[in-house]
Amino acid sequence: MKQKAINVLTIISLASVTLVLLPLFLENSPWPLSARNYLELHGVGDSGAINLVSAIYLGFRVFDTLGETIVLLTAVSGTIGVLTRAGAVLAEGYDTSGTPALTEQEKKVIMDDHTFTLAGEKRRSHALRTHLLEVVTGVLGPVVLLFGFYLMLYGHLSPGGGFQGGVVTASGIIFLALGNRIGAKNPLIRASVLDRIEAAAFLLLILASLSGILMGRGFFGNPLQDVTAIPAGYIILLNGIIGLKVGAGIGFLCIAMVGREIS
Amino acid sequence: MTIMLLVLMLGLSIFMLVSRDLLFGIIALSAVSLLSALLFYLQQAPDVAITEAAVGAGVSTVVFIGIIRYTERKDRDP
Amino acid sequence: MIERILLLGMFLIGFWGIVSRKNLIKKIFGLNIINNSVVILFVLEGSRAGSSAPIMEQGISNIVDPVPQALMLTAIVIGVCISALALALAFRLYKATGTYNIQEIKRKVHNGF
Amino acid sequence: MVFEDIVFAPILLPLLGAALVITAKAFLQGRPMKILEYIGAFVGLGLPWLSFALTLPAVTSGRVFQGVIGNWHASVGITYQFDGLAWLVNVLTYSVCSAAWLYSLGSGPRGPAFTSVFLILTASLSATIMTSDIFNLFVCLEVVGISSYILVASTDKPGASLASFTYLMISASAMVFFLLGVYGLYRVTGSLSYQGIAQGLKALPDGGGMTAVISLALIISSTVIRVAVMPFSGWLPDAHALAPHAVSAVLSGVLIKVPLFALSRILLIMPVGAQAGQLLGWAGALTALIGVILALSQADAKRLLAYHSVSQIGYVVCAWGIALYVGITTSKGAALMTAAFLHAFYHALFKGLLFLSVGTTVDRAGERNVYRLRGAAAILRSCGERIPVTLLTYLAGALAISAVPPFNGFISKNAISYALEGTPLYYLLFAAGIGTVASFIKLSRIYWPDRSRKEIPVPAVPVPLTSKISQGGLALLCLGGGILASRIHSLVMLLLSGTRAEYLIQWYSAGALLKTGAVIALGTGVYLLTTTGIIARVLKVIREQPGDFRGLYISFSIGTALLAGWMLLHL
Repeated sequence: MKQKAINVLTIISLASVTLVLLPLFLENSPWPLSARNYLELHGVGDSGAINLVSAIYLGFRVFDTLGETIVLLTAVSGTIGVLTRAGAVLAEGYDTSGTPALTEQEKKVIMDDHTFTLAGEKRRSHALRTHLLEVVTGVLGPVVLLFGFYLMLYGHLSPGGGFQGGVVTASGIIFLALGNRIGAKNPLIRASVLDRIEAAAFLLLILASLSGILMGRGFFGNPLQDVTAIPAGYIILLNGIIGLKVGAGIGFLCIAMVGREIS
Repeated sequence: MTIMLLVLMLGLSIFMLVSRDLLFGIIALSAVSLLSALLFYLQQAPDVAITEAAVGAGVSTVVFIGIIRYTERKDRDP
Repeated sequence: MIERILLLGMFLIGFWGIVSRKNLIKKIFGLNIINNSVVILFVLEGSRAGSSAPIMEQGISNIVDPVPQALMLTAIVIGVCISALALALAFRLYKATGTYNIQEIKRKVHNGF
Repeated sequence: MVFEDIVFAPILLPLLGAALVITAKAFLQGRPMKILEYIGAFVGLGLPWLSFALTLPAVTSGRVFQGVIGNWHASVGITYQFDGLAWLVNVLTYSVCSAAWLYSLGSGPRGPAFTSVFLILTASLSATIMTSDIFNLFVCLEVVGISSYILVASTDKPGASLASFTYLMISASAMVFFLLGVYGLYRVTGSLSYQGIAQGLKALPDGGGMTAVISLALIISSTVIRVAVMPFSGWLPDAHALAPHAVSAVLSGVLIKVPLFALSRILLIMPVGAQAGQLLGWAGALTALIGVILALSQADAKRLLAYHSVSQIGYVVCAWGIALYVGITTSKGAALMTAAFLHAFYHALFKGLLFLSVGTTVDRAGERNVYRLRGAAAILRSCGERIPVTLLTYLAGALAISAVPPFNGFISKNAISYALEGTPLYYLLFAAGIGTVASFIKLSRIYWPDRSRKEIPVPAVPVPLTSKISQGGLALLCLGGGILASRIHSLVMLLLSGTRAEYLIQWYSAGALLKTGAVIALGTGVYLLTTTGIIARVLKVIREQPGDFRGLYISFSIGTALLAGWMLLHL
């Protein structure tokens, strides 16, 4: 009986959502062109970026992007924190929440000596994992990293940008981690290194946004206007910083997630 | 073309929610992401396509799989 | 027209999933679906304005509206971050209670106090 | 350096502080890390006060700092606006957040991870009130959201995780609706700034028609879910009750109010915003009454306080909504808006104080049940409180929320009822006031001496100094808010509406005092009634109503549909 009443309520709520959203989804007026026309004429001139999406993302509406990177940063640290407290699926060394369960000495040892690894005998018997994967990902990793950096630095000219480049870099890092054998020590897949890159990039991002104020050009104003001949200089700079931050953050998150159970 | 892709995505979405196996759901989710990346590419939005492919199909799949790997795959409820 | 009806359908399915599926992971699927459908709607409609991608190389004109695309980049990323956090919380609840069923979790948590 | 850029200090300094803290966490260990963490917290929570002092003369003279972030063209850039409202809300945010962070040093969640998320929350709250771009508002609300989910879940209790999950799901889905609202408004007007949207809608022949109104309704309802007015408030009690105490103080004190005032920027200039305000005002008044009844039925001390947050935010929303309805430029509207902000501010102070002091108490006692815990004052004494700071500060908070002079709650509640005199809303709020008194008598009983028990079985954990300082500071602010009522009231009115107060309320008049006496007497009567058998049983039934996850969504969708229907009716 109770089950039935609840289902009726579910139907009512779905119906009311439909009623509210139907006119919105069916709206058929012509798309407003004011912003597009402005950007088509002045977008490149104002920002220096040929890719207008990049121009908006890191120029006209860069404050949104700052918010977005903060969401990412908070989500990564929060996710790791929550998982750690839950008894952890995290790879060793990925416990960076504020309440260290390990002593400082132990932590130091872990941070220094252990890198993430899934190789060999430590894996579960049913893990879908072959040597083919190891070899291919290990070779592919650096190539993907390179592609990530390309996307980052050419974001103002072609599709891509700091964020996309960062995510691709992160997948490169994951490839490196998957291809990692026991004993191999690639600094890029160490928790402490990724953590530091992310922290430093975040600090740089905040400083970059502040620099406009210090130069008298306003919040997120372009401080490089008179310094460099490349009009998109500031966008390239931001792309690089955001790419590093996103790459390190997402790489950190993913490696922590696919790590092995400590318990 | 657009309509075909959307119908496919709709079907996958339904499958995602009714399938008993969460892993299949995750695969369906990443397929939806890939299809929408294709859609964005066709709709002259290459930047969004790259992001959707990298973030939606890549990162979120890894995160989902990372979570259910240590819990359970089956949805026990009808 | 048909596209938008399909997107509305997708949105409603996602909403139904959040509301009436009991499994936490499926609720998160639902959240992803509704987010996806809105992102697709925004980009799809925004690209009606023109016919070429908003990358102003030589000779390009009549571009699509780049603003929705830039906005949706942000929305996609935020969506993924939120679902990662939601998954972490779901994992923690699973570790505490041994189930993904929201009603059982509620009961166990309630009795735990 | 340009002087105008100082308005970004409340956003940028906490972010800089958070960046410092994160860097400290990544690069340093042990003592240097702690030092850098404190420096970061000082940069984030201390230095912005300087900017408030520097901008005060400008905003009191009616100056509005506005422009486009990065000096881009206004049609695509993000516009911002720093005026009296933003100044006031920032002061509200920073006073509670500073006190709560200080408290967390002693007993809350500690460590650089917590501090950085806390600073990011503070920064995003100030960005929320300063932005005047609808998509930027979306991003700001998401940052506020994600940091608050993490803060709620930052204890070891599984209940907190469930509360955080529920809160996350409902508000993340609401944000998808928000995004749809952004889509609708952009689709109709081609603009994202509030001003641009309002002008675009005016230029259209039918004012944007159904699409615009529905989009607006979606934006309102998904913002209001953060504010927790009645149909949308189901997530709040769990989240606020189970979070760590310092986080509860911030959530209840600040987080549920900032989106409301950010929303008023939108509603003031949109076509049917006034009517939406009217509906929300009514919902607020009902919330005030129902919330207090639910509070009266609770057994858990912090949950009782959480329901009081629902109830008190009802007061604020009621005054706020009616102010929007009559128009903020009219004298009645200005008075109501002032009263709404004043109550929001004062509620932030005393509710923050109550969460902190009750939190200290229940931690020491090891018992949260209001019916079982007795003799908390003795327990606190055994924990080394020679001067009963916690008890006194609790009393200050309880008297303030019950509107007893000379504490600040008396002033703000009187300001609201003065402005609403003669409307049916007045009586709803009057009834809610009685319930508040009754439920605080109930809560205060935890401090009453317990004759039956001589020994205190709990280990005596001393109350940290930082807790005492933050509680004491908030209590002094509560008292100061009551004593300096006229001055603060006229300052708030000047900042919000640009007018000097046209009338002077006799705060401590015989009538007001008499009314307070009547409320207290009636409240005591109601409390005595609730201890009788049948009503106690009714309350028990109310208390044990299970909260349902899907109920949240059902009330959200139905509430949104009602709001949209109401707004369409007045198009």
